[in-house]
Amino acid sequence: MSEIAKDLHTEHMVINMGPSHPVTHGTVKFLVTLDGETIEDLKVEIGYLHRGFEKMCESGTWYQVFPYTDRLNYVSPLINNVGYALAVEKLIGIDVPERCKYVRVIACELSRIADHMTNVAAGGLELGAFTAFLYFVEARELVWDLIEMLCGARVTTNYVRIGGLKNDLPDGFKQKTLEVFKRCRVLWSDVNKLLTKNRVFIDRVRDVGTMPAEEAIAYGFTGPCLRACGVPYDVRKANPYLVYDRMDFEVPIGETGDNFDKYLVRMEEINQSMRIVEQALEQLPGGPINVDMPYYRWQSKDDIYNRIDSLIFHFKTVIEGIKPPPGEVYLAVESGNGELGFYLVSDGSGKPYKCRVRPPCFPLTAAMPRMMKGRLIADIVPTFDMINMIGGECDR
Amino acid sequence: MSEYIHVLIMLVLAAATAGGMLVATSLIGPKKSFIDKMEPFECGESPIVSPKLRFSVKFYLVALFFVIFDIEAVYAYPWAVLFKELGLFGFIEMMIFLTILAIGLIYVWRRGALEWDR
Amino acid sequence: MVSLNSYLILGAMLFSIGAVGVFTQRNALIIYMCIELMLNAVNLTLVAFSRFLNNLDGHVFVFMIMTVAAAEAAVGLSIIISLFRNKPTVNVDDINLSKG
Amino acid sequence: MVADLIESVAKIVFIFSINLGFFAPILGWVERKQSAVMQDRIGANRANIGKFTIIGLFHPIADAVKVLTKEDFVPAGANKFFHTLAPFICLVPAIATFSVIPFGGQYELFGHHVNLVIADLDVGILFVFALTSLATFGVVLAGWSSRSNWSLLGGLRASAQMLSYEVAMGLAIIGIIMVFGTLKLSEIGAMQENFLHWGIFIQPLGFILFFTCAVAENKRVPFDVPEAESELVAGYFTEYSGLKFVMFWMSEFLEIVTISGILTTLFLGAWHIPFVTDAMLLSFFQFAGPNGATILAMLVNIATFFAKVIFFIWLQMTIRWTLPRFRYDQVMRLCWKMILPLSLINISITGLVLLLWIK
Amino acid sequence: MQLLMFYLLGLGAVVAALIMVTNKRPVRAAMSLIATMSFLAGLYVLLDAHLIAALQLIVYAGAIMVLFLFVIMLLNIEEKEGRLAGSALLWQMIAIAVVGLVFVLMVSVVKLSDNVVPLGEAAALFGTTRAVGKMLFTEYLLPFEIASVLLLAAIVGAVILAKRRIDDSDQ
Amino acid sequence: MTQFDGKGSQVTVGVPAGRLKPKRVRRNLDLTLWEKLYVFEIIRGMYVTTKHFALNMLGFVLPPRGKKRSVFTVYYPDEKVVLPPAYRGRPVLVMRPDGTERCVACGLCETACPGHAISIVGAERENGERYPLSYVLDMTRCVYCGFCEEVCPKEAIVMSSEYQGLAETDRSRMRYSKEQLLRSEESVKGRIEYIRRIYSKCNY
Amino acid sequence: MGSIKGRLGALRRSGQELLDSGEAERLLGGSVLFTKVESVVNWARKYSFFLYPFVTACCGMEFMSVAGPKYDLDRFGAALPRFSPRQADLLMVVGTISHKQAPVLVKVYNQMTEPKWVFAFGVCAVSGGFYDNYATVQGIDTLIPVDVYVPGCPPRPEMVIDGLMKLQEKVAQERWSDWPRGAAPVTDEAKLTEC
Amino acid sequence: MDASVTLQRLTERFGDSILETHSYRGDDTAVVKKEDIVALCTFLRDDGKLLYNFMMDLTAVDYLGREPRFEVVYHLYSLRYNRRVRIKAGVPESDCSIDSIVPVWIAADWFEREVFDLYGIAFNGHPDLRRLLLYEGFEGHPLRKDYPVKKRQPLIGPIN
Repeated sequence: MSEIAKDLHTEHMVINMGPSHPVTHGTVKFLVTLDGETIEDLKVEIGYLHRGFEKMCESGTWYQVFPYTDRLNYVSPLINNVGYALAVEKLIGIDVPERCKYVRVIACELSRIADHMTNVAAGGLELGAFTAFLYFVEARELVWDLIEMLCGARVTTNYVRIGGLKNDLPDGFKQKTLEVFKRCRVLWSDVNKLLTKNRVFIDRVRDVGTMPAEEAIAYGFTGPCLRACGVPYDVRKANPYLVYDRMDFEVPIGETGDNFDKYLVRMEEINQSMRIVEQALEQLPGGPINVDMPYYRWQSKDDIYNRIDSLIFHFKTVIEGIKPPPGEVYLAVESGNGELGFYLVSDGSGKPYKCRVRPPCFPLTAAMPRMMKGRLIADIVPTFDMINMIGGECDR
Repeated sequence: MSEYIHVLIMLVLAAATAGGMLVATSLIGPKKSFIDKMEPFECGESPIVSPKLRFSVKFYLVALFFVIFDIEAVYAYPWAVLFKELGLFGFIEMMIFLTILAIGLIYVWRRGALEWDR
Repeated sequence: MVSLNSYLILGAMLFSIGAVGVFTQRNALIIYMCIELMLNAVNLTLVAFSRFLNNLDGHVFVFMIMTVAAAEAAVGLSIIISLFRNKPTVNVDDINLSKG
Repeated sequence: MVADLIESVAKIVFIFSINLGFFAPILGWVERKQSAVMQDRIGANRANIGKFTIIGLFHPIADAVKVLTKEDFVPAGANKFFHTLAPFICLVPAIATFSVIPFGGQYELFGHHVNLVIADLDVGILFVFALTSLATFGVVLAGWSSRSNWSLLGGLRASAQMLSYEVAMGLAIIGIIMVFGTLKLSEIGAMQENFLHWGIFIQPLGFILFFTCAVAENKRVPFDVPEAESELVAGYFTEYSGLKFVMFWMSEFLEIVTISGILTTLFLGAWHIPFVTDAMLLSFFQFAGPNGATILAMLVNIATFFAKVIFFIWLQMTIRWTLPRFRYDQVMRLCWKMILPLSLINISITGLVLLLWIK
Repeated sequence: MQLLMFYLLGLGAVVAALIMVTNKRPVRAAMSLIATMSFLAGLYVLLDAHLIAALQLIVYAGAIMVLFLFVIMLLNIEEKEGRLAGSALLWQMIAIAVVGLVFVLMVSVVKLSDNVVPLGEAAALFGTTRAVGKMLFTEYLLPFEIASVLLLAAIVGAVILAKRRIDDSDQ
Repeated sequence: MTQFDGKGSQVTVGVPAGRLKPKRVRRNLDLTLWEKLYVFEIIRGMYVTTKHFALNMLGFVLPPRGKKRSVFTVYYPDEKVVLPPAYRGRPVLVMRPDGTERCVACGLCETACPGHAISIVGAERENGERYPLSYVLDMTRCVYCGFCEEVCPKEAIVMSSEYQGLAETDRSRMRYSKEQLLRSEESVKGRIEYIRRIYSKCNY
Repeated sequence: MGSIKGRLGALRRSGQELLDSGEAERLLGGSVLFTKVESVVNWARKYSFFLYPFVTACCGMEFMSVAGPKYDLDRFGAALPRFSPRQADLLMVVGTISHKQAPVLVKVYNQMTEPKWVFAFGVCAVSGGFYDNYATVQGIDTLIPVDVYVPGCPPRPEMVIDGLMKLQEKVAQERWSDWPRGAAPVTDEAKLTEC
Repeated sequence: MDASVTLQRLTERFGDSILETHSYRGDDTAVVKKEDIVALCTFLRDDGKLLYNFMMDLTAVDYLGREPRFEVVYHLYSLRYNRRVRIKAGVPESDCSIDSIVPVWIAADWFEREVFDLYGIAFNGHPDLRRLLLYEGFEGHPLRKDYPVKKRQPLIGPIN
């Protein structure tokens, strides 16, 4: 008894924070050991949204994986779509037409805008700035209108196909996009005014969750969180895929890797992404959007309706699935949270033998204890927000 | 005195309202209790420790400073009311008083008793 | 009309209750509270006298007593906390200063 | 005597009904609607009786009835008496505090002296502090008696915060008391008849400090760390359900009204219209005869007072929906290292200026 | 009216005080003491001590008792039951008897002195902030200044006592 | 465990700086006095929210041209958003003018459906034409991916723009039978044209 | 899925109630006043849902939208998220519930105070959706009684509002004797002990 | 060719333990013996010409019916040289364990736990080898090819 109570100061309180706690997004549990308000120890438990993504992929055809990728990072589903499609195309060894590449870039960047907006908005919400949250939700709603116009769904888009896209850009898309961006920029600057220079906000996020660059690399950080540490690593620049090498955009980097840097990087990336979309719309070439390989890209309905051989071939590809050659590839794209890698193994059958995702927020979440030890319990809120842990991606 | 009776009436009315609410809510409304429900909420898990632990001594220090500075404020009220009558003399008087307590504030500040994140 | 005596008797009652508490309670904190109660009883007497003698000295006294009570509570409770660190009890029988 | 009685009853009934019958329910609605319009949405507007929805004004009623029929919950192991007592202690001072705030001036009506304040106490503002200091116990008890970790943390935070800001609040108004030389709120109000003598012009720093402290004392954003839902679920009232939980809210709303009332009285010229003296008002209404003019002037004064109160309510709501919240240690640091020294400085400067002024 | 109020408040104070001394649970004791103090504030109002009544609530009920409550919760001694040793019991009995005797003595002195001073109408400014303040800042100037030194001493002492362990553990 | 010097020294990146174009977003580490004073930035924030408030209030009184009000909200059951032609609502079966379904129960949609929401029992008419004896769509499993529409060789199942009335209080009512799924050709004409266009040869 | 109703009925029979349903009918049934009170209470309840957002997955994005400016759940009086189950009326299960999450969901449901409703948001909550595998609960109605199912992956905000209005209709027809509902059917016997 | 630098350096240094190298679709791959994995990884991280400071991904593949049955796959990235490499190490079912590379890259911590959870491959020397995604008490390892997709092991409630 006296041993425990000997020192009043080191009396600890162990609290379950999560899984069903507003800050943990319902999908993670922090086991927090508190001394007063200070975090002595933090254990992270994930897996509350483990839905067996890889197992489901292995039991479906290559095409049927697309809906599952939508739900990996459900904040930016299009990037997941594109990443998976690129990986399969790399496995097969096909190159998609120019126009398709541009449209994919537009889709990716729209998705990234929505992702960062959601993230900053949620960060604001959990720090109590409800109005900033709703301004960005409003802006995101507009971006989603664009995505819906393009893909036919708001969140789970299922838009990209192996060797192409489901459909082309709709009419009037460019004009609508420019209109939407105009309003988005207004809302962006409103949020900027509400948060960026507001000392209450700065006090909350600055010097919290700092991470030295080397340590961040060792922990496997990628994306905005790594760039906030001052490392300008961006897959779009390092290994340009699609037509990112033709786009003129800057990579925002921070200095200390604290939450304020992460926030600033994300805010700036929204701007850069809007620039990219505008450039891509400007440079958009004509031409087809799908590869002319009926075996890998499901055939056009014209052929199916009119030609019996096409119809039979269609039945074969749908029922058996397309069959990429045996082999394995790893392909990384820059998703909202960082490097999203797809590692595919094909055994030459119609189903993926192995479809592994390298989730960008997985290492970020793993570094939570490192970032939180010795801080206050309230610091969990901005830190966890700014690493933007997405359950679907982290737990798969 | 009549003013205080008004206060009393107000207090009684307030108490009656609040009490009435408590009684009403305890009478109306369905009730059902079982162990799982009666456990304190902890994000859908069972609590690991009971909250009957001792908490940090910092909270005690806050209450302590509060007591001291509250007394200070209490002395300041009559002084503020009388300020114009007491004039310079009263001002100096109070400044000495405040300075001595400001020393106390600076002491606790220096001592780090006002630091919450250690 | 209430007479001075009534106030004095009330003060005496409260004082005695406090005194009894000091002797019967084993819990150092409650003993402390009893002392506060005794101080309050004295305050009541002072205010009553002041009112009946129409002299404000009593009020100033009460003012001072409050100050002292606050200072005393601050230090006294800190002492209890200090003692508690050495031995986790507030039972006055168990607190033995010589053993530390 | 009869007139006195009528006056008292009228005042009490008026304040009681305007607080509990008007402000308490309507503020929930205002908070929802105002935040909604600020955020480009519309807010509650669907509850209907028959065909009428009257811009969502039925929603507070629906909330009230629903909350009343909600299960009354006391967690196992909690001290039932204290658990029930806590919201009671929170609510009673919140209702009663308004009794010392003057909502109009003093008038001669039918030969009877009317003072539009329920209790014109000599210690006026101190009474407010006395009652708010009691409200702290409600929060401490709520956190302590719930036997939940979140409640305990929230209760501790709340109590430490309320205590700290009580001190700062007490010191922040010393300046204005020095200027007016009284604690009686009705006198302070009467002294601000001249527009340029409003407290906000005489004591701008004191105003900001007091306003900040008052918001913090009421635990509203950005100072809502004790009930910060992203940190502590619901803070000290995590384990409260139904009406008991709403009682905490009601006390919060009533405190908004009280704070606005005090701010109006101390800093914004109480019931006075800028540049309009009482005499001017009376002469303006001369057409209604002496008593009629007084009644009209009284009504105008009451309306002015409540308009100012509503302005402050609006201001507090805007702040609440604009800012993120502080971290706990920052709240405490702000109090002890910024507001407290600043209010001490404010006292010294006020003293010096006043001394020079008098000479 | 005044008589009624006196008896109500006095009864309340005594009952709450009794609850306090007979209680073994510190939180309940503290809450009862707060009640006693609030009733006493009412009594002060009856005695026209306006300022003192407000201060009673602010300082005693609002500040000192919070400190008590915090210490109770800080030390978490809710469950502790005081136990009585045999010899201690005897001593207690004796003590109670002595206290009772003293009480009877006091009451009889009061009664015998028989100065049933009726409560006159108080002066207009009696007990107001202004009057008490005037007294405090002129006649009782020295105690006022000494009070500040006392408070300083209290704050330093308390911080040293309470914070000692924190600094130790830091090193 | 790996040790770090904790200085966070610069890390060399193997991408040419001309391509990388890094941009420092953190302008200064210290706040200006203006920002330190809380109040002014708070007032600026309040200006933003008040601006929204005022504009929206004005929008109720003087609605902007072509709109009922300037608030962003759609009053849903009374007003509805305009859906783009690409929108994928719930799948429906297309009915020929004679009341029979276009579906020939080939089972492609059943195969392509990732959630296995479709189950078909095929049969043959007297004229040798295949048709689905029962066509059950389990709405509790449907994820609106649109694969059924994409693989269907007969334009028999399309994603309509319907989204209303899908909520149920009973899960058993969410398995839609053929009769509940059938829609006349007229009502889904727009969608059929849309899919003809997007899956046509020229888009490939 | 008639079994839900059956299970509820069984629960009601086994549970302790304020008034036995039959007795309530006998005492107050047919009484105009009681029906009136009932309808007033139901009216209030249906316009004042305090949500407990049990947000786990993709549907959370749409949940943000529903609460956001465009669709504004607040219009239906349901915009006040309470993260303490004691204060919430409507458990919004938004997203996939895995087997690891299931006990948490049940616990939160059990800890809610009466009256309480459950809203299954999205196909994953309704049936497990297309995650028909080792990790996912095949519909939350295998764990707790559900009042409204909203399909869609994720549902459009309009569908959610439809579902909410459906729930409002359902609430409007409830009887006083429908409450309390008690624990989730899958709760351990040990945790059900009255106390 | 820039891509093969890594494989060349590796073969020079660890000739014996490299079982096979290839660059399918431009992905440099080295299949290595599992005994040398820690030394190899340390070399990859520290060698001045390689500097693979990122451990991007760690996973396993179950080749049921092949020997060795499992393959642990590491994806590394060098920020300095902007290169990627894939290292594979076979793990037989009979001795289902491999040395942990947490001492080399701290990022491997959770990745290894995940592989342990889903494939049942033990990592020797891992500081805290517990299940990560699934709960304690889950039997079997679901990503193994012989684990049926729909085999459910719920914590509570009916299996359905």
